[in-house]
Amino acid sequence: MSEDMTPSETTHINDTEITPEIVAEHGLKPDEYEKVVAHMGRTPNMTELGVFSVMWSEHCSYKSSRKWLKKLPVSGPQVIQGPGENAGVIDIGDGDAAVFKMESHNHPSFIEPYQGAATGVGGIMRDVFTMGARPVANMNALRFGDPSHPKTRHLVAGVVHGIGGYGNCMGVPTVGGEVNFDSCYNGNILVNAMCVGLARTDKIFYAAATGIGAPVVYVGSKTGRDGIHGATMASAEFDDASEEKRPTVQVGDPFTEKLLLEACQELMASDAIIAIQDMGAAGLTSSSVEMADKGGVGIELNLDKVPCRETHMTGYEMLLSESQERMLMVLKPGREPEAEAIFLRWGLDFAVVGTLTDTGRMVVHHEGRMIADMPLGPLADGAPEYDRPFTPTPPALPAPQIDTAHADETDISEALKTLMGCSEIASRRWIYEQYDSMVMGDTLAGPGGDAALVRVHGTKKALAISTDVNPRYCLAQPIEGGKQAVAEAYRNISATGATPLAITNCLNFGNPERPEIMGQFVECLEGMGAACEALDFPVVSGNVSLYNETNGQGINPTPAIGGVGLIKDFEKAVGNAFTQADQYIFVLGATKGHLGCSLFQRFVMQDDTIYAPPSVDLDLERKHGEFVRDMIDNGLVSAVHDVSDGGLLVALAEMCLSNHIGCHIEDD
Amino acid sequence: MQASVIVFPGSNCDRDVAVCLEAATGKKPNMVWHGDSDLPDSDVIVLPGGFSYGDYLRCGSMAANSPIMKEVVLKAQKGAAVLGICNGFQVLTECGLLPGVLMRNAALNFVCRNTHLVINNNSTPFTGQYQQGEEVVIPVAHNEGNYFADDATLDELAGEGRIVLSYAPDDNPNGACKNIAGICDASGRVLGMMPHPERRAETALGGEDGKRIFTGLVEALS
Amino acid sequence: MKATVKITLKHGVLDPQGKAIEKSLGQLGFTGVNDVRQGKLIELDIDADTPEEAEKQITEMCEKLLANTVIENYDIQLNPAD
Amino acid sequence: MKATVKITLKHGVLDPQGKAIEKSLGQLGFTGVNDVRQGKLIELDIDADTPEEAEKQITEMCEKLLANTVIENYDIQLNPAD
Repeated sequence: MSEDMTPSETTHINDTEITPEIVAEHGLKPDEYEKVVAHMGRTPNMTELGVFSVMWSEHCSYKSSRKWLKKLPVSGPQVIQGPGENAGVIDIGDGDAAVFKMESHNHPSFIEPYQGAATGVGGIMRDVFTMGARPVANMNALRFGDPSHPKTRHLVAGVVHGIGGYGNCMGVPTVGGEVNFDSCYNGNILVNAMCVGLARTDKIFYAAATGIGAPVVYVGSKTGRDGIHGATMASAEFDDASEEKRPTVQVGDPFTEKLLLEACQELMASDAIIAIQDMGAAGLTSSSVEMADKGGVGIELNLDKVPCRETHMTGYEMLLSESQERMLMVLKPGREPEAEAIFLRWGLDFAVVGTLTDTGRMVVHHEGRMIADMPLGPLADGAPEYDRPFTPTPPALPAPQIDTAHADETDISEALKTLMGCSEIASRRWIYEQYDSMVMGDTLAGPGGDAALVRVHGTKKALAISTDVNPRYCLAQPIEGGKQAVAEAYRNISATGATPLAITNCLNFGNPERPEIMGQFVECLEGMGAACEALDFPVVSGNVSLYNETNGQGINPTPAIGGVGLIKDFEKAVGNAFTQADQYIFVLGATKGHLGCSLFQRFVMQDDTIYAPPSVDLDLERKHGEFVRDMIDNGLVSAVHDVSDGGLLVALAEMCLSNHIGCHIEDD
Repeated sequence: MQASVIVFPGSNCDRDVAVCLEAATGKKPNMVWHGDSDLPDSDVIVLPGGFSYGDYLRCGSMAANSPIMKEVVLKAQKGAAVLGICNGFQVLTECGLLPGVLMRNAALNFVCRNTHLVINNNSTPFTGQYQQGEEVVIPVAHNEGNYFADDATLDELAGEGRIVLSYAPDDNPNGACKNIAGICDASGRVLGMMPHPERRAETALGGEDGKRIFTGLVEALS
Repeated sequence: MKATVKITLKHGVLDPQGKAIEKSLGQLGFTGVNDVRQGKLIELDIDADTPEEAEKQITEMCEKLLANTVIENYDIQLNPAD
Repeated sequence: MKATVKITLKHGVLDPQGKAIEKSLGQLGFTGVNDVRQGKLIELDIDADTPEEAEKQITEMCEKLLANTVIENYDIQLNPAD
């Protein structure tokens, strides 16, 4: 929002004339603006335009992806709450529930890596604890540009420090994740943060606000001008001018979030809360619109009551601010004093900023003037649902067979050394040792395994968590790539002995207005859907991040999958390292020597051509998963490792390295 | 034996240490809020790990000024044992119960990994169940564990056997002088240590080398 | 030549440290204190023939490493005498 | 009244940050830089009738909280004008 927007004493921001330039600056296309005028029945004022622009942004409305997201399987006996709430909820038995979601903070992290990553972690944890769960494990999936690119080193250091700085202070263990380097991310890094929490199935809190006249309460930090237009920026393409952007990046305060978590948990023990939602992208606007719309009621806000950190903030700025560590709640009438006492004890702001009404509209007052009056339905669901044109990715060429007849030992050992030292396989210890992976005393298997194992406190149960995708497979063959991403999460979780239950995802893609990119999105989703169906592994939450493109060059399609599973007795779980000598090693599944999109092709053969990746046989994936889980359950195996990046030889090397136990391989 | 755990805003290892204390003593420890000024009689007071006040300004600087700390200092002077783990150790140096200061790690990164430690003094109430000179594995997790004190203080600590725990020479995670991982006061009843014994008190979590700090306390103070 | 670089957060950028210090001072009984902001102070010694040369080099150091120019301002003071 | 408190490490006290910054500046090609020391800068606004009163209060704040007088020096600058 440019400088001249700040009002002098006389003119109010709503007196600004709405010009096509202002509409464009708000990220709305002309036809979208016409729809706004139609819904309003008049020209919107500046504040109303701002509210529509964030609610109809790609980030909040999913307008380019909604049509296809509906096709993903989202139900199953284990699913308590699927997509649509702040996080997904699954039943893990004995009245316990796992609550989890994954969210992307790609654009802010490119502009300011530390704060971008930190606020990404802070935001995803709020999504989980707003549902009434206590966060028990964090993971992150990071993609950076080529290691030799001048910005990569600075971005990696900033992002890792940001994730550690926030997560460690919150006292939630960071138990794993993945990091990849590829030149397609040079101008567009990906920072996807995942959080898993635990709750009781009879104590889940939802966003639907009901009860006309009930008080709407603001809790947490004060409001500043952080991240205004963060929501629209999240899906705005980057051009070189983005460097001069006013510091709109939000700044995180993990200490305040820790207080907010404890205060919310304390209040949630009572029955004072009707509905609660965290203020994420589009802050006060998205939380109040979504809560009221889901509850089928209206909402009236008085911004004079909003605690502000900066002076002379306009209503426009307060509604769009993305200051961190804030929540919006609807309380049962009369329970405000009880709630206020808890938040004051934890040193947090608490203010009644409005009430629920029966008008089905959002009405906002500021400094004695009504500055916005909008219909809730169109705000929440009125964004156009685009059926964007797409062109399928043409089938990739099969990889040429290489002459293996003359390969001798030195070729094999040299190839192994190259792979073990390449950017995709080399040890990530220097990263994950900057994260506290042990706090809360329940981390049974931390970073470095196929899947992390986190005990359900005080029980024999443990959650298995894994993040996976191979973007090059998705670039070559989006359908197979989508299947492979879900199948790999399924394999990694099964490798510990846990039963895969459900997934969340971060769908990172380029500009959907380019047919070939939209084609990648449609086909990746088709593959993901097929795998979720075949493996009984439904989607319960997720996020879409589009327009990941700089100067016209888009990223590889990266549908990052976050899988969660359960093992009923963690004593039976196995790791991926050999535990003792004199044991036999088995390979499950046929080895067909497939080199398309392999690291061998990329790093040993130095060939970046995009050949067809290995195809995924979902029935076989399911059979292998069930077989491996049975073997582990019967205590017949001591270690299991998923064969993925780098293939069989790398998998064997990784199994040897952890406990320094060698192996003898015969090729018959 | 009755234990109390002080909870500062931003502490996050309070529950972990309470689990170990309950396992060792068979009783739930008192969880005492930093804002309270009355501290129930306790045989041992534990200042847990975490990011009290977000570690802002200096780790432990604000926690050291909270009302409850006056009580902790009083009880310590009257002979109660005090155990400061990680952030707790930083609070003990800030409030003057222990000398020196914990500076930023030499490599400027947060470090969370197992470390090899040597028990240099097994005659304190905390280390009675270890062998003199025994090497154990206990994890660390901190950003400011780089212990520093002037030479006179270092010599005094070494001379009086008050460097209770030190990192194995080749395994110093933060650059601390004399590889110091944990020191005690002149009475031996106030111990500050950067490693987290509560994170290594269960085979499911990798090992039990830290457990004997807690069981040792029960034996020494019951 | 001695130089001092003051690095402070840009106006409007949230300062969690300042906020926590202000609250703690209040609890210690220091009323009437507000707008507490914490910044960094970097002192260094630089071999440069002229103050202008020193200023140019230090500015480049700030842009490249010492300051995070997205959210921080920097101010360079030279003490050519010592 | 505005005030600035400079908190610097006493001579001889280990300064990990300063050492690390000096090393990275070298790696970035800035030769001729040494004795890099990093300290803290705390800016605040205080209601005090006179500069002396302000100085007294801020000194007490430094002694009690803002500085660890075992290893740090503090220097108070008042700007009574604004």
